[in-house]
Amino acid sequence: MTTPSLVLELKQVCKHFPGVKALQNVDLRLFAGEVHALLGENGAGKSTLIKVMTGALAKSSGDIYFNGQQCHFASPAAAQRAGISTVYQEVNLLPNLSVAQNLFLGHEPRRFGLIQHKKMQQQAQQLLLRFKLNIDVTAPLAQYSVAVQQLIAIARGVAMSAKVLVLDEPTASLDSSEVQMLFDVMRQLREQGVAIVFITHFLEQVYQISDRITVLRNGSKVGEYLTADLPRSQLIEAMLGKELQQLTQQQAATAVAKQAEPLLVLQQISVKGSLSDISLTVAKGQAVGLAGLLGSGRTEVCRAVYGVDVLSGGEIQFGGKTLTLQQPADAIKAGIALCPEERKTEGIIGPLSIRENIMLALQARRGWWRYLPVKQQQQLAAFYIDKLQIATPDADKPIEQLSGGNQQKVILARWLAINPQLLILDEPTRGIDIGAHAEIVLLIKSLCQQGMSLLVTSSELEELVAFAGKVVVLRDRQKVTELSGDNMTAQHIMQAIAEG
Amino acid sequence: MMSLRYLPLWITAALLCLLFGIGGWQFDGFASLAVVSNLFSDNAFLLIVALGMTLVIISGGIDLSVGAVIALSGVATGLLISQYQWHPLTAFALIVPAAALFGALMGVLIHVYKLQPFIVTLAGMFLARGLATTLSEESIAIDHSFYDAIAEFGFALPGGGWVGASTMIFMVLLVLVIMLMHYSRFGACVYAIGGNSQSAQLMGVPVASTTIAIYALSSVLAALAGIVFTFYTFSGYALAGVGMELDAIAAVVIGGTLLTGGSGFVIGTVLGVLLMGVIQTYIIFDGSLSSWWTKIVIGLLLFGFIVLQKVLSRRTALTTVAGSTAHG
Amino acid sequence: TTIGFSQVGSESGWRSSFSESVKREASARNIELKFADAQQKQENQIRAVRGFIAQRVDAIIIAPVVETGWAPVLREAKRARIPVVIVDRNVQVNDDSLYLTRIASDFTEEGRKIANWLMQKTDGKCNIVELQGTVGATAAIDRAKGFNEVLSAHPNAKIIRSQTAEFTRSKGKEVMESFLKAEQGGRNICALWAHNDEMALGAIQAIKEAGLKPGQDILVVAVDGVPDYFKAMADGEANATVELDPHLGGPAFDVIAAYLNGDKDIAKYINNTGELFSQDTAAAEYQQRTNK
Amino acid sequence: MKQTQPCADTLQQARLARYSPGSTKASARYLWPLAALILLLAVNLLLDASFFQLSFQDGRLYGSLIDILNRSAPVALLAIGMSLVIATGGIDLSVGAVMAIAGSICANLLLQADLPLALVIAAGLATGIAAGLINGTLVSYLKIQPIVATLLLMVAGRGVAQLINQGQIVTFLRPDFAWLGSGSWLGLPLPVWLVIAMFGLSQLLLRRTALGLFIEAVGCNATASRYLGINDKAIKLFVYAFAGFCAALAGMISAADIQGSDANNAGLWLELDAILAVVIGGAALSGGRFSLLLSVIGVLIIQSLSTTIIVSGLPAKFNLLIKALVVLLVLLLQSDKFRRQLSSVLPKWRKGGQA
Ligand SMILES: Nc1ncnc2c1ncn2[C@@H]1O[C@H](COP(=O)(O)OP(=O)(O)OP(=O)(O)O)[C@@H](O)[C@H]1O
Ligand SMILES: Nc1ncnc2c1ncn2[C@@H]1O[C@H](COP(=O)(O)OP(=O)(O)OP(=O)(O)O)[C@@H](O)[C@H]1O
Ligand SMILES: [Mg+2]
Ligand SMILES: [Mg+2]
Repeated sequence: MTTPSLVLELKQVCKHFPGVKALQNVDLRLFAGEVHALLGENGAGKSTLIKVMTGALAKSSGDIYFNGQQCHFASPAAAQRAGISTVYQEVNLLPNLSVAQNLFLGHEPRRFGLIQHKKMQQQAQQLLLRFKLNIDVTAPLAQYSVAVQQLIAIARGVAMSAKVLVLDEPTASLDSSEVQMLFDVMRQLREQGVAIVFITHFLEQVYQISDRITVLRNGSKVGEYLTADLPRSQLIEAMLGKELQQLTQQQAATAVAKQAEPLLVLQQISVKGSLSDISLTVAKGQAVGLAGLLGSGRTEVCRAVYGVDVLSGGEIQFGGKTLTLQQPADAIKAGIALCPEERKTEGIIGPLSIRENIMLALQARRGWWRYLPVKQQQQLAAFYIDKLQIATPDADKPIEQLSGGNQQKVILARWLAINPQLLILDEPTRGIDIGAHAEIVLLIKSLCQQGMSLLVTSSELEELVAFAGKVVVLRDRQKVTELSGDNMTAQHIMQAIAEG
Repeated sequence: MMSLRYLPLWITAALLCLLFGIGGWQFDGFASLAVVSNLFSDNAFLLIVALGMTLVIISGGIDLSVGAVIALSGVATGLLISQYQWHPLTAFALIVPAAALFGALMGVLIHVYKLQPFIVTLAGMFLARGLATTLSEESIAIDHSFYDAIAEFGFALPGGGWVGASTMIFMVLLVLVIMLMHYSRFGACVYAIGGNSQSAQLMGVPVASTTIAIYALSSVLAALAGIVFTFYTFSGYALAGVGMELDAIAAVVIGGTLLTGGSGFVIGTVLGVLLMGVIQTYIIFDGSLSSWWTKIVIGLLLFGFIVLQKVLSRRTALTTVAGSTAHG
Repeated sequence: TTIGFSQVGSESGWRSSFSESVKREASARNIELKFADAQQKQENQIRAVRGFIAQRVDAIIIAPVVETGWAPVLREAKRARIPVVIVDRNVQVNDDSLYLTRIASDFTEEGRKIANWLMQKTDGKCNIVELQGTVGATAAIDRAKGFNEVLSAHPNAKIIRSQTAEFTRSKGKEVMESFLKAEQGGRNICALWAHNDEMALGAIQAIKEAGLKPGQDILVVAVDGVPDYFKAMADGEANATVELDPHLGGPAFDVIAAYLNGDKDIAKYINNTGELFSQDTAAAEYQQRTNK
Repeated sequence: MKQTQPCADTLQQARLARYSPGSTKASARYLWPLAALILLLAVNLLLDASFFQLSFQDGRLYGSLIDILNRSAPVALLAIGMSLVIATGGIDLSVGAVMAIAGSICANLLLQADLPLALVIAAGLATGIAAGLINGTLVSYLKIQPIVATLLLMVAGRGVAQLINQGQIVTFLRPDFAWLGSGSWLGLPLPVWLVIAMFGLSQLLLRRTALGLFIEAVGCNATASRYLGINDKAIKLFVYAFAGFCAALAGMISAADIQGSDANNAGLWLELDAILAVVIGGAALSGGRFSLLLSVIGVLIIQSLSTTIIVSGLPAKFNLLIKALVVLLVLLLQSDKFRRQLSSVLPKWRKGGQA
């Protein structure tokens, strides 16, 4: 390995939002041919740093050096022209355009100034094959699940990266096989001398792929370390500013489930064009995990149970009664709640405050007439901000100004507030830092113990195993098998997903 | 399999033919080339304006100023030709760039100062119409040999049809705008901004220059429409084109473009304008409706049409989806 | 016979009476009338005329929304040998063979008539407030022109305030209220001159609400002669108006019938500028008009 | 249930150290529209020294300020309804036509032998609600885009009003109904009272229940709102019906004001004024937060502008030009960027601002 050259350097960068010092005197060094992990808990300022670095946000002060020269990117387009390509947190693609257009926007192959659509589609097809995605590139992006969109965003970033590739939580909604695929691609790029910034909350991934780590906390830099020199416990301490309490691995939930009566029974439900003949049972106080690959239909099961998609066949029984669901409100009335996967479009109500986002579901169930007094709203918000450690100055901040992970916590709080009989969590820990992650897993367990039933989708099999009493494996929108008890290990689930 | 994306277009076209067929069956002389060619020449200005409107709406904006810009460009044309004795072509050469500037200024207000397009262009509408009335309250007749030549220019179709200069200008502009929207990077950027301008910004789309160009282009097309309007009426009048922005918007939306931006086709807009034209022609041929029944019937026909379009595309979309999953 | 009639729209009660009278007249004469409402848009009118030509009607009547811009489509009609009668407003064309005849009142003359009446009444000494019609409308421009022409001969009479009230009653009331405030509660105003009756009727209410007596404290003059205005005159709240006859259907059909019967000797302009009415005859006229 | 960790409190405090809450106040939203209004009124005062004079005549206050309030009543009512529609991300172009329909229904009923006033008013309001329900159904259940859905009623609705009136102005002689438009109570014109009442009741209805919040939630993100159990379709239906109701009330005021129903011109283009007012008040047409008070301030700005134009004595042909320039100025004043640029151009101003 030759001596690596410094590609990008940030010195004493500050960024202030009204009311928040998001970044305070942060330094960052990025060398050619390295994977540099940028770590920190939710709201630490990682995404902000990326945005400042790539011209998406104007910095308040500080200097940026690119290839040794001081520079200033006025817009992401300018950064892209200089050779920095970025995949921002929250898929920032255009749902209305086709996959191919998304991949090549601004770089379309042209002849005589006119775009060659056919050629573009072929190139897009090839690019995606690198990520083992064989999809119709002429279809609008909106047709694909978040995970696929995430892969497409990464493919776009990779295709355009000349010198620097920045990935902000690219693996949040990916399964382990896709993550490995991504890592293969990253290694290739590293080989070619590309510098990669990688943000994640999965520490295994950090140790798998990164060479160097920069840790942020509360908007300031804690330190820069070589990955090889930094044990996991020290890393966690650097991030959180305290030690993480070890999770006690207990199998309490399973025991409860054994004798409990069934709460939710799906009998061969089908949804036109998406699900066929799925049956499963969730008992009172039981947590059931849904596992499967991308597009295996996990999200669609959740949507069907929640009344978003209307059944074309089969029956849903809930608490012994047959449910006919036309819209989510029906499900909520029956005692079902869903924490959706697509936070930005289906979860948060951006301009409304944290308080309102938390109380809305409760209010919707009470009806418009019985308004929850503001005092109670504030108590409710304060309670959950404290309990879920949501980093915010006050409960009246618009939720869209929170960091991604903190938004996810608010959505969770919204559903906890209505205390449903069955809570469906579609990727509840997506983008959540490890401190909060541990807390959420604990929370789920305690919810089960209090008698709430859960249906949880997660790409992290370990997480599922940690709290689920039973795991249902889906493939191609059909149920493959059910695992419980001693059979229920990450290993076995993987096997079931792969073979069926 | 026919792509689902084009489905609304086909349905619109089919309904257009249906209405035309009904008219032809009901009235003598309705199903003739004369009526078809009139459809284009009588609506040439609206078609041109609607092209620009399509662009703006696909980008997620709206342009309420176009009707007033038509009036302003007409009055300016009239003044320059009749009062200052300019040659029409020199007059056009001044007016079109001026319109571009006007549109660009609105674009700047929208992008740089983050003002809402609806309101900026509403102010633009007041401004353009105010300028037009300030220039001349009275309608200005245009009398110039160039205009006579324009009126004679064209070729006849069998059955009394006539393809005139206005129709040809529209056809040329149509091809240009289709190229621009569907085959150029600029067009891709317009769709991108309409999809989500923040994401587009993050993906490296030059949002500022594109937004400004979009509004400039819309104003240019409106000014051209104003010029074509003077070919049509041989005059410039400050009250011309009142409410035409609403006609254009309606045509664009009927043509399947979403007002939220990001999706739509230029050709759909053309179908939309033609549909409204056929409805007008139908009512004229009928000739028995009083003023108020005219309004009510136009409303009802448009309503029936929009609902039919909705129902048909939903039903066909459902059956094709079901069909494809059954096969796949 | 089939006759096409392209009407401006239905922007006022006067206009609606006009349309109705043409229809009534047509059915009385067994004429098949093709009526096209243009909703105040010239392009719609041109489209309608072209539609009539495509249908090969026997004659066309146009009540033009603007004066300019008619030459091309009139030429088309001439080529198709369809006679055209212009009613209500004028058209500006170089070649008057393009239409058969023009039946219209002279807006400028209306303005002059009412101004003369007012000058006589006030001995040429008067502070006038003016309610204009829609900015750009021919009727507004020409009535103002005629009125101001007369006024220029009277140095002691002048228009002290002038603003558009868009030919509508409610705007007339609103603008008049402001005028009254701006002119010391109206004490400064000697007469109100409105480009049509509707605006005057709105203004009369404003004057009354301000505690003044319309027709006495402030003279009221206008143009059109709608029934409500005759009633106001009969009640002494308005002073004079020049009638604009909405019954243009009869004369137009007469001319067309004559032409179709081979009469080639038709005057190019049939003037039907109405009479001036004042309070003296108002009650009787109102009676007559409401009974009809 | 509350489980606190030993060091969590200090940790949270450390985290929050970088936040300084409450720097963007809600009251800032009111500043610039109000400033624009005051500026316009001041210009009026310059043009006409007696502008702020109020006198007491025949049991009512009399003066230009009262006129502005009185004249803005119909648009204010429209704007109250329009605020809600816009808050859900919609728009209602039909309100002008609905005004005309309600006016013509009332006028024709008043011509019938002595119907009780309450019945006539109820019929007018019911028409408005019915029209609104049509709009709402088109938008929420048939999923037609609001501009087009309401454009249909804008075109056809005026036709219906003209049909009812047969194209004529239907005048009536009913002092009790006319009182709605030109009467006064406790010194203020009745339309002003109606606006105050409507404003107060709406405010109660929207802010003392969760309705206002639901409307805002649907406007910000309809999908997410549906996911959390709000019936977004019903909410949309409601706002259009509400806008129809307000429009009908406005239509009755206008009809009562001139003691006649002018189907051709009642409410013509007033929808644009109402939308303009709501936006001048700072609302986003894409939906979201609304403030009825700001919308009403927007209406007052527009009405003062009209008055200024009339009082100024400039030829009528400049009206639109002036309106355009003032509107642009008011909009620019609300833009942070413009204010920043302005303050860097005017250094004195900046000093004043800092002091
Ligand atoms: N537009 C904004 N306005 C105000 N505050 C903001 C804005 N964007 C971010 N912040 C604040 O800046 C801080 C840093 O946010 P950032 O998104 O950088 O966190 P992050 O480290 O990426 O967190 P996560 O892991 O949850 O994505 C947060 O406290 C957030 O509330
Ligand atoms: N690899 C893929 N190839 C083709 N289509 C896919 C793929 N992955 C997802 N899709 C599409 O995305 C849709 C949504 O799938 P769904 O969200 O139910 O999957 P999931 O099991 O929840 O997986 P995830 O949420 O992790 O993406 C599917 O109906 C399918 O059309
Ligand atoms: Mg982040
Ligand atoms: Mg999923």
